[in-house]
Amino acid sequence: MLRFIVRRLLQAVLVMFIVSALLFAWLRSLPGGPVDSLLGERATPASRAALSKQLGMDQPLLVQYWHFLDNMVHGRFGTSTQVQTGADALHIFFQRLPATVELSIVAIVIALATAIPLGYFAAKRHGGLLDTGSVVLSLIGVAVPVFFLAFVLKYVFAIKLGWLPPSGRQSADLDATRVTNFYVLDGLLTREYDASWDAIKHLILPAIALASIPFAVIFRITRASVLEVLHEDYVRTAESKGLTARIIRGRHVLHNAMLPVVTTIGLQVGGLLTGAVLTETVFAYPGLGDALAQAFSQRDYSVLQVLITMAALGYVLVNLLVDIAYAIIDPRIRTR
Amino acid sequence: MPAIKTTATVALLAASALALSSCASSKRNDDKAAGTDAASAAKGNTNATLNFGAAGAPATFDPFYASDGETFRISRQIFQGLVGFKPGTADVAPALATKWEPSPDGKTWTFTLKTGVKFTDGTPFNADAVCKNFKRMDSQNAAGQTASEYWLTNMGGYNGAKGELYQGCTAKGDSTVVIKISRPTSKFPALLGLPAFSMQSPTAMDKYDANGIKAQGQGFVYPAYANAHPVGTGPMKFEKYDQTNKTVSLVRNDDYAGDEKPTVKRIVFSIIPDETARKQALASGQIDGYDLPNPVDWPSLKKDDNLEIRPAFNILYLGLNAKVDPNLKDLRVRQALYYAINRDQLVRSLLPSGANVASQFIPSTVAGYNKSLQPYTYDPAKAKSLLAAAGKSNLKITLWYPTEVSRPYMPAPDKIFNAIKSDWAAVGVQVTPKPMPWAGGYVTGTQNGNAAAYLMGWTGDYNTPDNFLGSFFADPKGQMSVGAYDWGSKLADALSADDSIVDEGKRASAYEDLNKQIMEQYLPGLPISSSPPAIVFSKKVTGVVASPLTDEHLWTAKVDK
Amino acid sequence: MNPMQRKKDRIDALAATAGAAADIPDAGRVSDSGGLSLIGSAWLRLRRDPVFLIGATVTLLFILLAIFAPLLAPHNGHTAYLIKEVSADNPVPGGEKGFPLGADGQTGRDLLSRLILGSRQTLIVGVLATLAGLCGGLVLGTVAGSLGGWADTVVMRVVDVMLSLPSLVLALAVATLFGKPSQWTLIIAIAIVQVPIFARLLRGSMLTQRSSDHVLAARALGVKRSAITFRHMLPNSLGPVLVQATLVLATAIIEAAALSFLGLGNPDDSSPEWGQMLGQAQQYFDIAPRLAFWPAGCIVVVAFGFTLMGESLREALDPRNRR
Amino acid sequence: MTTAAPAKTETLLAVRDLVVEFGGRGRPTFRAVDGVSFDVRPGQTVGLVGESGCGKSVTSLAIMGLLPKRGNKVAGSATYDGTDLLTLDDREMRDHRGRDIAMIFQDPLSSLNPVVSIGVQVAEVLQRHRGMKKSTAIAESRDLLDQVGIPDPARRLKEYPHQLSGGMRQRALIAMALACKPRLLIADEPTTALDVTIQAQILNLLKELVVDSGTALIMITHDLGVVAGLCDEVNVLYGGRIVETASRHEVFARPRHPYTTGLLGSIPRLDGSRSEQLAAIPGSVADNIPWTSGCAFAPRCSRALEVCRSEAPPLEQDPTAMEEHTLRCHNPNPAEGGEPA
Repeated sequence: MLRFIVRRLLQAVLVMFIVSALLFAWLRSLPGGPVDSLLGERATPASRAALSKQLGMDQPLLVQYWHFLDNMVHGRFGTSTQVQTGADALHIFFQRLPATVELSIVAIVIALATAIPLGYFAAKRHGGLLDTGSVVLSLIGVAVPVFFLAFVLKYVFAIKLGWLPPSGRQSADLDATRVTNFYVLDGLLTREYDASWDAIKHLILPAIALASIPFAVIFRITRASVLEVLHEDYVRTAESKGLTARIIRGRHVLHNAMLPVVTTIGLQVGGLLTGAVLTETVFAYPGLGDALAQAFSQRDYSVLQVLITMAALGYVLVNLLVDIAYAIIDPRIRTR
Repeated sequence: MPAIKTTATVALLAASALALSSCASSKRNDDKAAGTDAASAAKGNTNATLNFGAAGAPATFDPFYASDGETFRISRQIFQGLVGFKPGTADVAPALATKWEPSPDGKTWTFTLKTGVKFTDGTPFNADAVCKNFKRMDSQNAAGQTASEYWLTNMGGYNGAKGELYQGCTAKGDSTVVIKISRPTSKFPALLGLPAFSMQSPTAMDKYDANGIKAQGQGFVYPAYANAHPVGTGPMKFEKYDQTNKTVSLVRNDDYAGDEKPTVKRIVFSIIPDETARKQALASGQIDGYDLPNPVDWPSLKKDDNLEIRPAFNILYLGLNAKVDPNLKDLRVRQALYYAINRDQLVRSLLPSGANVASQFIPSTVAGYNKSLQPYTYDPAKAKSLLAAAGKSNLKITLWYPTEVSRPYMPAPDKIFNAIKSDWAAVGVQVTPKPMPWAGGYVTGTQNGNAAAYLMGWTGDYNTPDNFLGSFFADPKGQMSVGAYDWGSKLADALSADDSIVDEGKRASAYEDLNKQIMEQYLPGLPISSSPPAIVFSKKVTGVVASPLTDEHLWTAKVDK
Repeated sequence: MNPMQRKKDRIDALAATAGAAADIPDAGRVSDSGGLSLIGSAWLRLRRDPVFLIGATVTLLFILLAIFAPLLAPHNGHTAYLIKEVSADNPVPGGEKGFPLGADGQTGRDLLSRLILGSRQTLIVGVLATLAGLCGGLVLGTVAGSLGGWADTVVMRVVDVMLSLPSLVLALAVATLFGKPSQWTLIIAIAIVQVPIFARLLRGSMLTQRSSDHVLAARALGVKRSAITFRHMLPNSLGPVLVQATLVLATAIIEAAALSFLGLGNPDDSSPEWGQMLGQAQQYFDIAPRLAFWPAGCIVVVAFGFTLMGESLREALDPRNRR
Repeated sequence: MTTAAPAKTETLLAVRDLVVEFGGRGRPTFRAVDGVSFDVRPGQTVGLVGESGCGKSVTSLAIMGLLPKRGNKVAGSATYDGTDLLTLDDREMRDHRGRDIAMIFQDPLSSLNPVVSIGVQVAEVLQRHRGMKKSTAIAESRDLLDQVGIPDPARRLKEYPHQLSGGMRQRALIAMALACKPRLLIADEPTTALDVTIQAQILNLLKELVVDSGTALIMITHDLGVVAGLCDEVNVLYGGRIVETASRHEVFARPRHPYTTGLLGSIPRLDGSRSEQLAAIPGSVADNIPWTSGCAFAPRCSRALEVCRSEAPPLEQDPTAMEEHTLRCHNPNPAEGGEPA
């Protein structure tokens, strides 16, 4: 197990190295560049040249790349020029991370809590009305652009009905104490329960919109997987043992059917970030996706650098964790 | 076995939560207790909070290093300059200086300061503090010189460099300050009203290393002062910047010495980058107001909310560069392009109500505006004949326009581009579109003079024609490469001569003549329109006067909640 | 094994479909009876599959609409017919005689015509992006799958990196590279996201086939490697590629909308595209929601159609279902 | 197993006219089991013999109530100890399964849950039917594994199916099946998937633990060699119907049905393959004609007459037999000895 993890980590390092090289090449071939985004329409050629020099952009490319790599390894990604001017880009990442993690967790929980039971019962009544209905629903879920779904949810539930707040993470006039920057948790820890509740209300709509992506995938995998497992001999064996329906469902069907689902959850990280860029933009939810969208549109290269690096790193790490989780629930891998 | 694992995990989580909660306790302010709220509300002195939707995060809290509107909006609530502007206008008015007097040559200015004013950290505001502020601005390190955009463009240099406008500050007693400048200019003292040149507490600046700015990576690292400890004399004090929730809160300065006392307890800026999201946040009552609503939303905002329209203090123009495209060197071609644009329709369909067709490169509220100039009319026939006369009937031109941006003078650049493109096509001018992201090369490209034709605009910093015309034409190698024309240097000289006229009346008439000359003889670019930007508040908020300079006094808001 | 294994597994599972197709005796060429029987039996299944029929009908209607759009549209898409009524107080004129859906945002162009004409551009963006992604994937996958060895390693590491980035981030990164955004930058951005997926798919199926009997037999007979690759291995991989391409068409259209929403789409809207229309409509959502709902509805229906077709094709071509 | 032919008084399981049809909902119906009747007495071992597709497994699944819930129709009765199992609802049936009637399957690897340890899989039956606590059940499971001859049972309890050898997996399955000491065990081709050497061990184990301890056994197999070693009575199935029923001795001594003779001719030797391809019988089940239009076996039968293709033969007592011996054939083998296959 340890060797397995070490080998995975080494591969992760290699992937990250390639990411850094591509990232550098990308940054240097962009039109405009950081000078532009720093100075804006009031820039003069002179001030532009001066800034260029200060940022070390007049040195040879290889030297720049060396500095780039050196800075990256030491976590020096530079300062944000637009998203939160002057703040360390890595600091912005860590500040925004809890928001997106909180949102993603809620979204994943919503997706799991709906997709797995629905997938199970759809498979159980294969070909029935529930099955057909939920398959169609999941396909429509794939076909509706996430940001449009977010828009409609917001328009209906926040603007027209006014049940939930339309944007942000917490009401601005709520004086909440920050501990971990996971707002729901913070509220519980400091016993400011109104802050927790307020944070949850802000989470619901974006989380539902975000959940639509993993929901469709998890539902379909669960359904296919349960369908396959239901035909397995060991389920028949379990039936022949006269076990209760509950035990058969949990221990024999779902436990096996969950194996592919677990790996899918790992794969959803990329999809979630894609979704987060869109939903967070619609709901002005101050997370990584919002920062990413802003950094792209305003060309905040330091922030982009951090976020892209971290997206790749996060993907690699989460999938490493998923593999470990997989090993835990699948003894065939664990005991090899 | 899985059951055991689950139990263990839950136990572990519970334990860590417990451990965390032991070191986490509520740090709430209790000054918001309901009792005080009710009591003071009854007296009419409201303790309300104004929630304002900002389009972006403030770059810094030290306005000296800033050049963006979101930063300045916050600075304007915290700081005051020596001079200010009359609410709702671009006219200079007393602020921290009660009066000022220039020497006859216009190079020495004596300011009389308001007395009894204190910075919010208790440091007294006096002549000494003013001069410390100016010395600080003038003696910036390399990074500071790049960051302090406004000082560079307005003062022209640092540390007594050649051509620098600022020449020194002398304290005479406690409440008199003498500032020397190198040449008379129309923008003095109006430029002292810019938030960038606000008076900041020398004590706080020393304590939090206000000048310790560094360039690093691809941007600047600001010192502690600029990040979290700005101290001014204004009506509001900086309270906190909750970066994870993207809110900035300011709290009332109860010792504010100005005339307009703050009527809100707090101003909270919620940063909502998406335009539609801001509108919806207002509709749902989450925020009380936001700036620069999309003109498309004006009709509905007028109905449901309190839409304050500012006087138009900007100009949208179509820049031309004869150096890039020699076809443009012929005045008839430039005129033809101008006549061919149906600006009436463009303004009506794509710009907010109240926008008008421009007749010159400055908006009508600026002194020096030539009222007698008539806008070029829409006349495709004339355009065609002019082109024919110039032998350019099959003109091809590359027109640049920005993407991923919306400016007050140009809410929808792509639509404006399309309108111009089809107008030009109607007179036989073939347009090659060149869209480019605003921050992804557009600004550099156009400002470096690489674009043959491009859409650009300008919002005035203060009320002088030089602020507009100087930015466009003073540099012969600048965006429109006026140096490429034989009249280019003459125009530059005229600009600098007119700017140095001390007498306001004479100066204004000189500029009126120059404007006429530019429009009739030179026509280096095509001014399109001026649009009034708006700021919107909910029906519950009154008392904020819209300013052409976006100098809104949010602290005067009356929030009826 | 590497961190991206799981994502790859899913792609490889699809690739195995091709491998299995190759296992059928004499399936060396598609024209052989084995290849025919797979396609033949798939067709037999599809003909009776309501899912496929619905998907195919929607797709067919969409393609017909795209082809005949200029004939069907009552007006052209770029003339500002209703510009006289557009003003600051009425930015989006509503429906009236001859213009049942009214005008689009601020420009006075006919929404219905733009919607109909938009089908063509949407199809072009979807098809070209898919084709471009397919070509990129074809080159990488063929190189990796037929050469093997270090070429395989190098190509697959690069593919891993591409897979490790969220698709939208990759697309945005590519889109920002171009100084002049246009329809083409949009297509390239979307296509690049698909490259690693097609590459893995092809490589996987080629690897399964490399050791299959008919390839070994061809090799034993002294057939050249290029001939084996192009005449034997590639044709057998077409099934899953076709399935994936159908599904990618749907995502390409949605992805185009997302990029447009984030402001990185094609700024030139003289020839409309649904994603672009939807992306631009957001600012009019409160005053004229139809500007968003119409293109959104079209996208949903078409993407749904493509997905239905792709899913039923996948099931039909899956040899495990051939009982 | 030579003695122990129990008294033919009491019946443990009586299957009468069992019919199982698949299909419906537009698809043509297929009659997999067509009027099968047989009895199992306590302690008796009954063989159901036939090629794959003859309906023997479907019969056992129907008795166990393990057929898919939809897409099939079951008629007839299967009376166990006075209750017709086919009329029981799902919950009642669950109470019988594993406690009164247990079953072991052909492929021990796929029949074991790969992600649950052997111990839990054995113990869960005990917990379910004997109300044991988990710890007691695990301890009991250890003894059960010991009984079925798994070495080092304490360690094996914690292991997973993929860690066991094929024979051991089948032993574990037998341990599960016998955990509640059922009165009837259905073994569906329990040795088919195993190596030849292991097959004998497993058969011995079954004989030892089941037959000798008085548990009734239904042995489903295509292999008359298995029958020879184990069964008291043999039912030969073809095309969903019983074509011949007799005691083991009678079947081997004087097989009357041509199909039975064919099966006898293809008893695999130790060096033979495990394939179900029966060399002695030409063609395959795919050549069957429906029973409604004649004898299903007729197309493959070397003794087929004109009447075999037009009229289905009834199941009748063989008049030449000294004991109970039923037969479904128009033209059976001559009574004395079988024709050489």
